[in-house]
Amino acid sequence: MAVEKEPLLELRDVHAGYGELSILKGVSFGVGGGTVTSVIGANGAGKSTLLKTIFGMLKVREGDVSFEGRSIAALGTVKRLKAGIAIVPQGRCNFPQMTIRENLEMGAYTRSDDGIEADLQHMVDQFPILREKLHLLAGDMSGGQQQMLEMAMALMVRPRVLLLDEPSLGLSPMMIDEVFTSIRSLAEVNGMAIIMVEQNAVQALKISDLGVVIELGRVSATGTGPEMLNDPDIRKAYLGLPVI
Amino acid sequence: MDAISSRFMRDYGWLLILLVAAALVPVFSQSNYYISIGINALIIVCLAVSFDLVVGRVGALSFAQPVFYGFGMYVAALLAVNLEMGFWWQVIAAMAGGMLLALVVGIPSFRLNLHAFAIGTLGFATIAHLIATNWMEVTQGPMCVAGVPRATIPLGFMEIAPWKLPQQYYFILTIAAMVVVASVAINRRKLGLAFQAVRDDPVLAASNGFFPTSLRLTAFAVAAAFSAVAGVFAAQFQTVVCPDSFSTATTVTLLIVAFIGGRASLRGVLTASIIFTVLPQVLRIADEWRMVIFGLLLLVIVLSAPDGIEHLFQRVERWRKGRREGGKASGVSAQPFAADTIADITPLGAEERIDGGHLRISGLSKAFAGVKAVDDLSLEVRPGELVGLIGPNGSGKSTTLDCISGITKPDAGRVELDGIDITGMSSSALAKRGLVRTFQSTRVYETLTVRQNLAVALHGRQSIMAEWASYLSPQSESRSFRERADHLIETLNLKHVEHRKAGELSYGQRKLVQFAASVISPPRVLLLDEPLAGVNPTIINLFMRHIAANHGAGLTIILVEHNLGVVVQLCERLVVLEQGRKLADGNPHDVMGTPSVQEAYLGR
Amino acid sequence: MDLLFTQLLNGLTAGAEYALVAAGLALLFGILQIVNFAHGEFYMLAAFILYVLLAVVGLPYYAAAPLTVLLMACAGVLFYAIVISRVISRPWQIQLISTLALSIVMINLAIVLSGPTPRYVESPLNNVILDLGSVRISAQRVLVLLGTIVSFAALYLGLKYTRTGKAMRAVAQNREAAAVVGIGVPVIGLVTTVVAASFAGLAGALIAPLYAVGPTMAVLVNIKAFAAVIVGGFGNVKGAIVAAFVIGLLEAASTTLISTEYTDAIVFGGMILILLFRPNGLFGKAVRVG
Amino acid sequence: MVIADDECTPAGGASAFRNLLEVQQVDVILGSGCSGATLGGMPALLEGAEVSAITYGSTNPKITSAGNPFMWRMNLNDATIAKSFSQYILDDGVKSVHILSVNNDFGRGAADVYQKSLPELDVEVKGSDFFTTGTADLRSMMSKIAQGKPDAILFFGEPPDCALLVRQKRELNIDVKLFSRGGCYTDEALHLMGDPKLGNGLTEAAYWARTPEQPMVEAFKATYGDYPAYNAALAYYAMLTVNEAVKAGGASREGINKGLAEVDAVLDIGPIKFDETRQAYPNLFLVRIDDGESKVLKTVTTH
Repeated sequence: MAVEKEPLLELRDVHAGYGELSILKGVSFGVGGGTVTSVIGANGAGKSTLLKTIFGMLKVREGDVSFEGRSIAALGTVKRLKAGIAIVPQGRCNFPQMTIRENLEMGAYTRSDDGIEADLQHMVDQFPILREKLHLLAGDMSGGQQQMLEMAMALMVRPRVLLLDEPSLGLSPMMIDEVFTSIRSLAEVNGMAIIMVEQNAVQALKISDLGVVIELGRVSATGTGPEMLNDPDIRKAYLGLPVI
Repeated sequence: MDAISSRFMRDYGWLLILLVAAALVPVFSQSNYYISIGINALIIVCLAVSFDLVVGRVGALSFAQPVFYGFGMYVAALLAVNLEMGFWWQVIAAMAGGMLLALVVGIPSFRLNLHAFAIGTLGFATIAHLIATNWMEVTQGPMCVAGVPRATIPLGFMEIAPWKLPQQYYFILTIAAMVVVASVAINRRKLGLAFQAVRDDPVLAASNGFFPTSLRLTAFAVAAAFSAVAGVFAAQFQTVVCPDSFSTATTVTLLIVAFIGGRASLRGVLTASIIFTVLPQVLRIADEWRMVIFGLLLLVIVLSAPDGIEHLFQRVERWRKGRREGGKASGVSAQPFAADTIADITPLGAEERIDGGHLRISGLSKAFAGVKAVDDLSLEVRPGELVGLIGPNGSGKSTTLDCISGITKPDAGRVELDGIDITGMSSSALAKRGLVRTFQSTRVYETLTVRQNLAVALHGRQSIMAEWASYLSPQSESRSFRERADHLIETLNLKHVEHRKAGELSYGQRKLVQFAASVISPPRVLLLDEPLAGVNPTIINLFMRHIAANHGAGLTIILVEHNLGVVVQLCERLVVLEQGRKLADGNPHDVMGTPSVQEAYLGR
Repeated sequence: MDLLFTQLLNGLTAGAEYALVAAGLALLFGILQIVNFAHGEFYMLAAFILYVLLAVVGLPYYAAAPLTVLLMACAGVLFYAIVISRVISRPWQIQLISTLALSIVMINLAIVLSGPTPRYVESPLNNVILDLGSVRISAQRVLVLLGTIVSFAALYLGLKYTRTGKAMRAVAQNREAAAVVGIGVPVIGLVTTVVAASFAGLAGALIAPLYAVGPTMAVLVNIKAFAAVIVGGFGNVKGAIVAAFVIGLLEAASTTLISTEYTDAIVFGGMILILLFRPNGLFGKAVRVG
Repeated sequence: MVIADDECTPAGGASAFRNLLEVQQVDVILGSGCSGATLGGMPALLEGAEVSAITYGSTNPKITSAGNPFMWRMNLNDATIAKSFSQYILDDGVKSVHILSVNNDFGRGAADVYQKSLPELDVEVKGSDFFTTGTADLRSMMSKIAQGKPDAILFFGEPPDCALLVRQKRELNIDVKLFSRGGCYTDEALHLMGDPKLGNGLTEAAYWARTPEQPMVEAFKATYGDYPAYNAALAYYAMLTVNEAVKAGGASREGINKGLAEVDAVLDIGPIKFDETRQAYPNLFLVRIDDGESKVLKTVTTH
């Protein structure tokens, strides 16, 4: 779990929101390659907004987001994708009337190199459940399988930073274990920085290098996974666990 | 007394001012031209307000509104010319006939989904126009019914003879004012909330016990009656009725007025009605460029103020309020929440003991596109039982709930509630019988506040008689509702957002609202579809206490949930599904120990 | 028997015209979920462009027709820049009013600039009448039929196999997901608008010589095209073409067998019936609720 | 001179009339050309302005039968035309006709009259079909009509509809005589036929056609570069009629109305003298398309 000195992605005093609504009011933290970060907080604290802001779906109103040392606050989503930031948002985010194969190809939409087919094969190796259904429509698959597909689609751009919004939502326990295992290995093997928002905070923190607590649009605490899991205040307020 | 009158002025003051201003028009202008423009504007007001009732309030784009207007015109013209019938008969025939016609058009049209509804009503409008054009014997077709007399209006103690335009003007003004007041009244009563609920989410409304089609038909029929009455007056005013009197031009004006006004906004619609009837007349100075400029202005208005006139009003209001309060910003971010500070969770007045329903499912099957989602499933849930329904993704849990709650019709099998066959009953009817569900995809009424979400849910759950009897009562909260709502809102950490629109809330907060709405009125059977997914762990504890409390009060509950810790802790019985079939059924300990369950579900 | 064949052919050729007009509507509706009330006026504009190229500039028909399509593609760019780009993520009410306003402007501008009386456009194929034994048909109508089939085949293949076509389908199916994989929704909006306008151009170039060019030439055709788009399955391009032919045949059948005055009533009655039995249209997919 | 748009609807006619009367303060209204708009506007004349309106194109019989003392009609009514035209059709050797008509007050009104006047002369009416103006494709209707094998089609409709009829008749190779009302002989219709010779043999009964007896026609062409459309020509003669009325009664509103009752002039289109229903009876023009050109067969006096 070596953390690079220079963070891969860094947020400095980020403000963002919708219309007249201000959601993020100064969020700062940095993540390095090969690490998993869990963002936790109450419902409505601004966690999803944070991911959308990093991906560029929402404008940074104040502060700065930098990637590999350069500011990306002014870039649009397409440029950020090409730079290597991908997202799997909450809710269904695939093309229901296309086959799995087409969906994966669409995942690589911003790429024009000839490594796409190889990566596609690599994906189905990594997510074997997709292999047998390559020619079925995405909309006909179960929720968990679609969740896998969406993660695979995001990986098709070979991201350096992967943003996951509630990857375990609605999954059965077996699937959750599988998803968390893949997340950990993606970070370790591919050297990605993964930032995920999870309500299933205990399990998420167990595989995380860094935990970030968002409260009222600001970072109220950070720490390593184990630190978080043992912090009595966090256990009580966010994890729903008894205080040791 | 003072408080009441000041509230009245706040709510209706602007309407009164508008009414007085409108009443003064003929005093300042004796010109028949300007008065006739005023009459046209008032007729459009009547039509636009009724159009808004259908399009804005219940959210169904209807192209049939001019049909009812034309129907009213023809009824008045034909009754007056052929049968020499008096004014009140014309009004009664137009209203009754208009409502009947609305049912004839509405019953098939509302079976269509909302896009198709637009084309369906367009079809009916075309058919109506063709009948007016071609049924020569009655309507005289394109030859028009001419010479419609301006009727005298007997009021019992006196007769009014509005044969001159200013008198006509005041007459139509009275009608327009009545239509507007009726619309305001509907909006401020419980009926208005129910309309809004049906517009926001008909599926949720049905599962709350409303019959969305009946409500839509009600709005449609009331709007038809308004329009038909406007037609009676228009016939008297124009004295000639032709098939083209209710053609596309009327529809275009109505669309513009309703959408530029801002949906379901009375003041927006009124303002737009006046602007868009006066504007084409003002543009007469432009001669042949008139309609070009009209179109261009319209385009500029839409593109520069796309949120409509209502939005401008709101901005002005916010600006004024902001000046008063010195600009207090607000956010929706949630407070961290200490669950153990909540002392007591009671299900809706703890003294009540609920008589839980007895659910028996036998041989249930349902396939989508050839894939069996539920396959010959039989399951009995005894009164007061809390059953956990678990299984891998895609194993048919949600489909089973859909089949039980009347959202989907099963292909085969039978569902019984307390010995009565409820297979294929609508979710509205089932909700009335006390069978309530929540949705995995989380449904709330997005434009209603959290409290209103709860109030609507409570309203729909009453018996049909009580539901319809109380539609015209004000929206004020009853004491028993306030107690229950306060308790739920307090204990689900929703206090700080209780007056926010549900559409502004985060995913997890919506889950909480949805749950609160499902238990605001004690159900007998409660089906919970992944209520905990995406909910903060601290809230999960609360949720568990809520579920346990409801269970303790005697409810029959089926809980679909992936959070095994919760399920095992709460449920006395677990049912595991796989590929639409029952894999295991028994107490949690035994079920979790079954090797096949471990393999299929837990992956250990 | 003769009458049957004649009316069958009449129905088919009328259907082809509806289909050509419906194509652009279906594209904008299916991919961008925008109901374009001005689409009929685009067809009218194309017909006027053809008229100007033929009668004023003096080009031969075979040069003027493709040029019309090209110019309409440019008009599509303008349309996107002025209207569509501003309303693309607005509620449908705003989209509807903005295109309605554009339609009012275009019709009335045409009336002011060219007068309400229509004009004749000459195509050399107009006066070539093909005698097929029991039925006769003008070569221009055959061209319309062929143009419909070829352009629809091209559209279908383009949507199915090209990168841009796939991106268009992606935007149609899930706009948020499209943004997430890096499809520039504005670019796809532009492409879709241009293709839709080009189809209006093709419709104008092929159909106008059969009739006359005038400000209100599109009104009646457009209503039928709308019905076709809805009944075909809410923007499903394949469905729209089938529904357009159904409407054409239904009209011919009703004219022959039932009543000329009530033909439109029968057509719309039929549409309502179809929608009652297939609520998502002929080719629409049922969407699960729960 | 002021122009007001009547939108061709009753409501539009009413507001256009009131605008002219009260805002523009005109002394006489020429129009409307649309029956619906005329009917809608007529009541406004009774609201005290005492202004007269002269229509030269509205055919609806209710315009004169309403008894409105300010509403005058210069164009012939259908009954008068039908008397002469039906006789002409019979004399042309026609035993049966099928009526194909635009579905508006003009077409419906005309069809109504000929459905009575032709059988009186023992000409069989095999059927009547009505189409919406602007319907592009008349082939289905014509295919059906051809099946009944009438000697002639009697067509009521505007020039563009007529041009389509002629072109599609050729496309379907339907060989029947054509008689028409509504503008088949106009330059507009001939132009829209593409090849004007397609119209050869068609006979139309018209309110107005170009004849050498009308010096206005050539003068108009010299000024504007084109021959006048028939409604423009009729508006010109309506203007002359107003002039006659002013001479008789003076230039005031009241004077024009009184003067119109006294007009007894012979204009280039025939005598203008209003009867007690305020209807005038100018000449009827029978026009035939011959070798791609409209030629006036004869002008018929009607009163």
